[in-house]
Amino acid sequence: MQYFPLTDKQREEIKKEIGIKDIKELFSDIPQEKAWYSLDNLPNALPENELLKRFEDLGDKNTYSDYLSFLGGGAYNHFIPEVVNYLSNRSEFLTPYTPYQPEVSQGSLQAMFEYQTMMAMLTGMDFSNASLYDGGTAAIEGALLALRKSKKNKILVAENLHPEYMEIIYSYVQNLGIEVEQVRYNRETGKVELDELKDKLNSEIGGFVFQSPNYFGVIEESKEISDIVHSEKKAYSVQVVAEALSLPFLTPAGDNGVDIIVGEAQSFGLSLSFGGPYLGFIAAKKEFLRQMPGRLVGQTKDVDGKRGFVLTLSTREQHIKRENATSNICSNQAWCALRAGIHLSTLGKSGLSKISKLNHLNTAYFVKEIEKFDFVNVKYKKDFFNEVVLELKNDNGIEFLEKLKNRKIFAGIPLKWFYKDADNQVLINFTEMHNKADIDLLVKEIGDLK
Amino acid sequence: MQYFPLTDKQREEIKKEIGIKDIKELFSDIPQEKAWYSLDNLPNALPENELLKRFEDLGDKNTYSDYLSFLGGGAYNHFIPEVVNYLSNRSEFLTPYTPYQPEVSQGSLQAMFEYQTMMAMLTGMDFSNASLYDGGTAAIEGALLALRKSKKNKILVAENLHPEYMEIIYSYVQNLGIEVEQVRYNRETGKVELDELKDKLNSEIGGFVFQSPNYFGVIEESKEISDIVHSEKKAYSVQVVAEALSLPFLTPAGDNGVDIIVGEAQSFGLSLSFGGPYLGFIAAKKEFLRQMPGRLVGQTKDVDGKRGFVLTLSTREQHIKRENATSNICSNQAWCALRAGIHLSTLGKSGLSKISKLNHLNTAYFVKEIEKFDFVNVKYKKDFFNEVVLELKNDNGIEFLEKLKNRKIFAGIPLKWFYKDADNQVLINFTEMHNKADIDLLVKEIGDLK
Amino acid sequence: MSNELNILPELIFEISKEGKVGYSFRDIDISDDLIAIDKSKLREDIKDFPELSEVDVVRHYTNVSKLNHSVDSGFYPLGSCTMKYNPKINEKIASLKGLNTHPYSPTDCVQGNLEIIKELEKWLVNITGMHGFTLVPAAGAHGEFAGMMVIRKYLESKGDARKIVLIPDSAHGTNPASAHFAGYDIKEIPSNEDGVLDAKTVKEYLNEDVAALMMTNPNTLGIFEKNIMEIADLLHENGSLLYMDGANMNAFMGIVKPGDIGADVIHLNLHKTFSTPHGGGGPGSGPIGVTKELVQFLPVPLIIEGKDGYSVNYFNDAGIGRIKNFYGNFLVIVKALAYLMALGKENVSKVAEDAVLNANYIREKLKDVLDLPFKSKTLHEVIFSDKDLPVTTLDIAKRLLDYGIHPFTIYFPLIVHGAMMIEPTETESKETIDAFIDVMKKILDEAKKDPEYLKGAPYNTPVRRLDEVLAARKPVLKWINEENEG
Amino acid sequence: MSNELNILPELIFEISKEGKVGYSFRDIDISDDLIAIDKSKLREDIKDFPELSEVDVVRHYTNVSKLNHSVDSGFYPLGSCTMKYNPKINEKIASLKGLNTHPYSPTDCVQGNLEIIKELEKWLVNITGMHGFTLVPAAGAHGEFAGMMVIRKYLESKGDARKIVLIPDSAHGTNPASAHFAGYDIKEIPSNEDGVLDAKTVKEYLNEDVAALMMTNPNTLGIFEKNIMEIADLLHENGSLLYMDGANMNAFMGIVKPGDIGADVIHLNLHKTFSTPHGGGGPGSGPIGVTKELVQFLPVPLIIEGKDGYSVNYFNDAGIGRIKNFYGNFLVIVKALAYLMALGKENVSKVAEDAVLNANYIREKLKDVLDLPFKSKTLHEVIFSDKDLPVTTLDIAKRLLDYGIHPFTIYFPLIVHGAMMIEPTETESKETIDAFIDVMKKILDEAKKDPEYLKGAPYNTPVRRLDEVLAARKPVLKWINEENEG
Ligand SMILES: Cc1ncc(COP(=O)(O)O)c(C=O)c1O
Ligand SMILES: Cc1ncc(COP(=O)(O)O)c(C=O)c1O
Repeated sequence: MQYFPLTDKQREEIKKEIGIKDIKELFSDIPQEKAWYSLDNLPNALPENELLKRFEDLGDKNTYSDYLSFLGGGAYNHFIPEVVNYLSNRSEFLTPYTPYQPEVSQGSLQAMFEYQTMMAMLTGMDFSNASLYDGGTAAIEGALLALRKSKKNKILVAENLHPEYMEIIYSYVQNLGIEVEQVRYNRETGKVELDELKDKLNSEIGGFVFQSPNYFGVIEESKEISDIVHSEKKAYSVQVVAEALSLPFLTPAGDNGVDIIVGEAQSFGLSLSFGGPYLGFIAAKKEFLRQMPGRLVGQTKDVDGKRGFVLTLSTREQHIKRENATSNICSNQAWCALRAGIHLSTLGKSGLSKISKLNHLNTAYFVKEIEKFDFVNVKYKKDFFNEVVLELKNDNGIEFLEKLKNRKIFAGIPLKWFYKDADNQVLINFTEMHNKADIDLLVKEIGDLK
Repeated sequence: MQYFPLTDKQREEIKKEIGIKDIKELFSDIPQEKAWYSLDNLPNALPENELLKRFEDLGDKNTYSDYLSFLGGGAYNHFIPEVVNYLSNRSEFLTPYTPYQPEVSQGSLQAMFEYQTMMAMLTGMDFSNASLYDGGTAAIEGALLALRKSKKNKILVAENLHPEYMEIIYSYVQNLGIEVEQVRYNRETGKVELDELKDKLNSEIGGFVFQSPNYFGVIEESKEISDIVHSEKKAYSVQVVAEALSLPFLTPAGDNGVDIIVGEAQSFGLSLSFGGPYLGFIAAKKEFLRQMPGRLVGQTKDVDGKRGFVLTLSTREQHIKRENATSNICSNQAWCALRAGIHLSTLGKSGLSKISKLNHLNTAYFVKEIEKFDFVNVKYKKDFFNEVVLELKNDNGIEFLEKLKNRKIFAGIPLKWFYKDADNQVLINFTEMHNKADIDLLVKEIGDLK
Repeated sequence: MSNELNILPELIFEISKEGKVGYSFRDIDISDDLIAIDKSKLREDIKDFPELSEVDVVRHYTNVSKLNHSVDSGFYPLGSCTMKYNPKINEKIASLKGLNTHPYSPTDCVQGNLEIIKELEKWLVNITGMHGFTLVPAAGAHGEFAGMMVIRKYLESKGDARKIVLIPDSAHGTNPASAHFAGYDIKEIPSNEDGVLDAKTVKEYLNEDVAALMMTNPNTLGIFEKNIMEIADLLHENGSLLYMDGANMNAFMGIVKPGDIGADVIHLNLHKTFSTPHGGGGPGSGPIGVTKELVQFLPVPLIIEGKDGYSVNYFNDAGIGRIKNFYGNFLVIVKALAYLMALGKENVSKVAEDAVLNANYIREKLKDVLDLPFKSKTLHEVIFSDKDLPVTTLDIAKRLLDYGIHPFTIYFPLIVHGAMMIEPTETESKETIDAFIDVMKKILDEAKKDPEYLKGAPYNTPVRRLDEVLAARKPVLKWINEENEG
Repeated sequence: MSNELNILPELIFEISKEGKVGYSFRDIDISDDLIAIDKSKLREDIKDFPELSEVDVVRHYTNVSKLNHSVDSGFYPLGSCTMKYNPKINEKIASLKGLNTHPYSPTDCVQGNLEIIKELEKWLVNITGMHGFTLVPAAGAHGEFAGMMVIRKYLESKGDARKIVLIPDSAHGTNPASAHFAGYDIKEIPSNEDGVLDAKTVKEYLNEDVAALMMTNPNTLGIFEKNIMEIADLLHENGSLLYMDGANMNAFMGIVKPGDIGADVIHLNLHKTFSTPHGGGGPGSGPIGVTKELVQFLPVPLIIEGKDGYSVNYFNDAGIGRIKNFYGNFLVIVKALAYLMALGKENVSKVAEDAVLNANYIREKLKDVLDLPFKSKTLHEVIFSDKDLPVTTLDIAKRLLDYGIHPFTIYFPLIVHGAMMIEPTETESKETIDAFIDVMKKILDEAKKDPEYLKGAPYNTPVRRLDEVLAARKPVLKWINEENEG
């Protein structure tokens, strides 16, 4: 077996050195009556070529490869330049630990500092951390950050937040004495009911968590929302973004007065990978610095005056503050953030603008083309980014999607999964990976279903 | 386009610096009446994702992926540990030039020195060069080396040398005043007719080029052959090896008295790749040093006394000796030799022994199993390595293979392609990539053809 | 490649140049007229964002990467981190196109991926003796949180949520933090002079408010908590549960099953014990295993193996709910399964044996030159302290950098003054370990002869000691374009 | 990572340890009894052969690789070598499983691969204006050999093989060597004071024994052979042919077609002009293109495009026969085609334009501080000499290493004393080139102030100046196990 560099002879030499005869002596503290079991239900070692074959076969069991897919809903199929794979797989980036020894970790640290800067630029915020687990956990971290800062324990959450993120928030708060109240969305526009937000806001509320573009793909009125929230003292607006590629296209959260922005940055150089690893991000205004969860990389100088980078402000973190830490997060998604940094650098200013715009235009093209059918209807026709809700007049969403699946199209996500009143609605995503022909085909196949 | 780092603005700046208005001014020495053509017949730039898709589609046009293959004949499907890909693709190894500046090329140089050492060990010779193009060109380089050393211009070549290598030898010598004469092989044993070799050998002959294992997979009597050749003064035995994986299994050429060994080392870590790039090797006794073709890496010291490596003995080479060089080769197959070095290090002593033995045993297993059919016959039943010739009693080779191809098996190579008297013979190769079930299936399908 | 001026790579923003393009993508063939968003919502320009060509990006990240030490370049005996070699075939497998599916693909179209998850669950169940697993948690701390939530849910289901979790003073900081986020108050419990928990002490701390004890085993001193079964009995008698932090499972996997010695909940770190690369800080994966009684409280989604293949249960009212999107860090799961399948059942215990052998070898060889604060038997790691040395643990760590060796973990656990926590793992050769021992002795010699010199170390790294106080006092967390500022 | 002792990696043999195993493969399930070879022919043991575990191999080659400078780490202006950036997508494409077929697969099962070959032939035909191409040659020199063989075959077919090939004094060494192996005698022909061939001079050298002139264009001074059409006419009138060494095609591809200005045969270096990585010395690919009259003499195999797809012609009695196994260095061909398809017809000439622009920029910026031996216009490279400098070209080259820059080609072509042959290529940014210019000026300053210091350069490389004389005088071409020797 190639993963054990000790030879039997060396094992004997070592045993002799440490004065034991039998390896079991080293484990004598372990309850012997329970020890030295065997693993009968498991398979024997597989040699490398058979191992590879086995996983190739498992891949073949995922029968989808030639399907046209319009699945989104928090996980998006975007173009990833090959340099992202090539560079991130350098073992210098892939195989070190967290940069605890900065003198030999400037590679990771500089890449993280650059990532933090790019995220701050994209969100228009004062600073970003070095990553969180994913979009869903970032949402709750954002909510908790607002509450810590406000020193309150009640928070408003928009009903049209990604349903999984919503579930995660409810899971996390269940034992923390935090109250969550939902603010409904308008059934016509798909956007948060601002009146209801105003109504529900009061001095006990520490913040409002809303998603934009929201789960239906619709861009919220972030500025108005923030203004409303700020009408209450020590209440903060927390914007969630599940589709980070919207950032280069839309007015930055910072300009809209948002206090904290969190979300999922899978769209920046991470493949779909059945849902992970992805990349949670969080960025905020300066005043949240000391309450920020997760790692931060900061710039400093070495003894010779050279610029260098270190993990900093760690007095917020669990290894120092233990139960009083701002979060329990330790290992984060550093390598995913590295990939995001490479991806963003490669696309660059113009590439990001172009590709995010193409996402919108493809979606807009679909909206235009599908108009010709009267048995389906795009529900929110304005201010969508790259996703729309399609309402079906004579079909239920799950059956509709099943029919298209039989035509080798994954046409979207049935909203019924998450919303009781959305039996006949499906969520459809368009990215730059679709061309006109793909969209035309989808429209045609939908037309054929009539 | 991502491959042009100059911006238009910078282009203008540079033009200004060098005092031109129009880029065409720089090309004014070029006959203007012929210049500035357009490439109308060619396609426009493809963006990266479409480029990848295009080649994936081309791969799909190679319809073979689930076929069982027993094709060999100088190109073999062997196990390649993933570390070979991973390490050889490090850009430090992939993107430098020939190590002309040794101070910043110790990586390439050390790897080549290690490769040379391993090849010398495997062949049992005094030294190896740093690579040649492939097995076929190595064969002619070996022949020419023998002739240079002998100062003669006639050479004997075994009839059962790889037919492509034979063709290459004839092509190369056509204008060099070198005479080539063939020595027949024995139709019973598949080996060189030693009596004919003795007969044809005379003082005008500079050497004898033979292959072992030969084209039919049969191991020659290298020692006897060398003894016979050496009975003539200044005549050298040149062993060709098309299947380098035989080296770890068989008595080394050096021990058999062979003077020069050349061949194809594709089996050491290079994928089939439709025939290239592969790896030509050449190793020889000490006395051939000054006549060796190609690059040599040698050990030396730097000014501080540290060990280091350099390209050496280059006074043999074209950039110094020009038309009097020992060969015209300049760029060689350095990266393939690097891969071979990594591959050989990973398999190591025990892995090489085990895998080469398994090649032989799989072949032997086939020979045993196929015995039960009387309408086919293994022609040379002794001293094969991992290839055998199957003789068909009622079929012609091409039709036989076509029938098996219809059963999704590439069963081998029709010898008719190369030998007039071999209409009913096919060459079948077995490697460690086959398991018993594969061989059983082949036998069964052959049986079904009856 | 070092160069005359030893200049570090600039920041990517500093090499950016207006108008450069590093990607290629087809032109847009749809008219801007279709834009369906209010102009006011659209962004103008991403100010100062990098503009580079492909070659610029490649050179930048290639040269930046060279500033890192990594497992692939040398010894990395970072205690508590199990920095073992990461097999290359696993990277290849994780990149297979066939596995790269959308998480919302119809279940019947992702049977291969669901099988991968279920297979790894089986391996972990068999190795740990727990009844069921979830692979959803994104890292160890996330697993701890999930595990403590499960415990709470279980106790609540019995009508008695309780308030307190006991945590030894040597525990990793994530333990108290995670328990806290599950809504518990933490009570620290001391270990004895042998570095382990006494059953007697535990008993003293137990009362009807104690929900659980979080025990790391082997603990962060590398010592097996030998009273674990007795302690588990005490806990169970008290209606409390035993949470085992299994981040150190490399010490005894295949040798004893935590489920057999009293653990009710355990988390594992796939990015440690199961050899997935750490990527400079993540992604990890922190599956949790639980006993039969607790299985129903695991987070969703749950993968169900049925006659017609695998299905997914997205909702489970009894459970703690959802704690992460989708199915966890799937590609990390893939790599861990590939690792285990390559290992095979016959080699699981060999991992622990060699890891412990190597650690004890280091202990033996350095115990005469370094202070050993605890004399108990240690398993996969060994802890020394800087007691009686003319220099500090930090100085030694920094000096190791000059010799191309990554230092051990320093100043953890907090209960050892000047701790040096050395974990070699089973993937290190005796040659490497011997070389490390030699260097350590050499450094201790240097320390005696010229302690001042060591305080200046490192000397041969891309940067030298960094001013961490400055970084924290005047935080600079992003690059600022000084041209704009001026 | 540098370390205190600055120790270089040991040789792989020196870290080998008996009994280590670095691979995994299934056990053999067939009895040794079946061995069908005489015992006497079987090998015992491969003495001293490496025995390592996977982690040893990975660390060894990782650390060895770090001793290299490469295109991905910095500027590499090696004249005559066109060290341009190698796009990463091409590596991905070359690794596609679908392309990895056996060369003897039935033709109908490799239509994709044959299409790739034919497609690249088409690109090259269109770019060069030649009538037909073969992609078989493994490198430039191999292409030259094939090209000269074709010329000879053609002349023979007209009953007049001739004896002599004219080659300019500035030519690359492969030219005379290749012509020699095609059976020709070489006659060197001088270039004029402008660095190019005069038609008049050529005329003087022409007689009925002259088979061809081998002309590198632009020549190795980077100068376009502006008399090429006149010279071609003279040759053709004399019944001789014009062979063009196209290794420098980066200078004018897309701008003029060699076939339009008189070339009868041309070879291209895919590993230069078409961006395939050089791999530390190869593999390359050196296709040759020929005029209509010569097509029938090309080597086999020939790919034929027909109505029903592609077929292969393995035999062609008229031609020069076979010069290499199979279809050439196929994966290099794949990368070159991917490069061209990414470039697109609209960008082919832009390559040359930017390459020439960059070279002329360097020329402009350094011409006042370095001697320019030829004043003629230069295209993609510029040559300076060390005339009037207090140090030599070698010293400057070695000093560049200290600044992390790979030196230019030195002492070539031989006709320039102390040549510095600088070729930046189009894939270098202005920033990189400006930095190079600054460093060059700095070094020239250093040379003035302290020439002795430069003679000691490099100072910051893994090894310093190496004793090449020692290497050649006492050749050590392999590692020797001294334990065995003693
Ligand atoms: C003992 C112990 N517990 C928990 C953790 C936390 O794991 P993670 O970093 O994956 O969240 C660690 C990792 O540092 C650890 O060593
Ligand atoms: C002008 C010229 N001709 C021919 C060659 C030979 O090419 P190769 O090294 O590919 O054989 C070279 C490469 O160095 C060259 O620069």
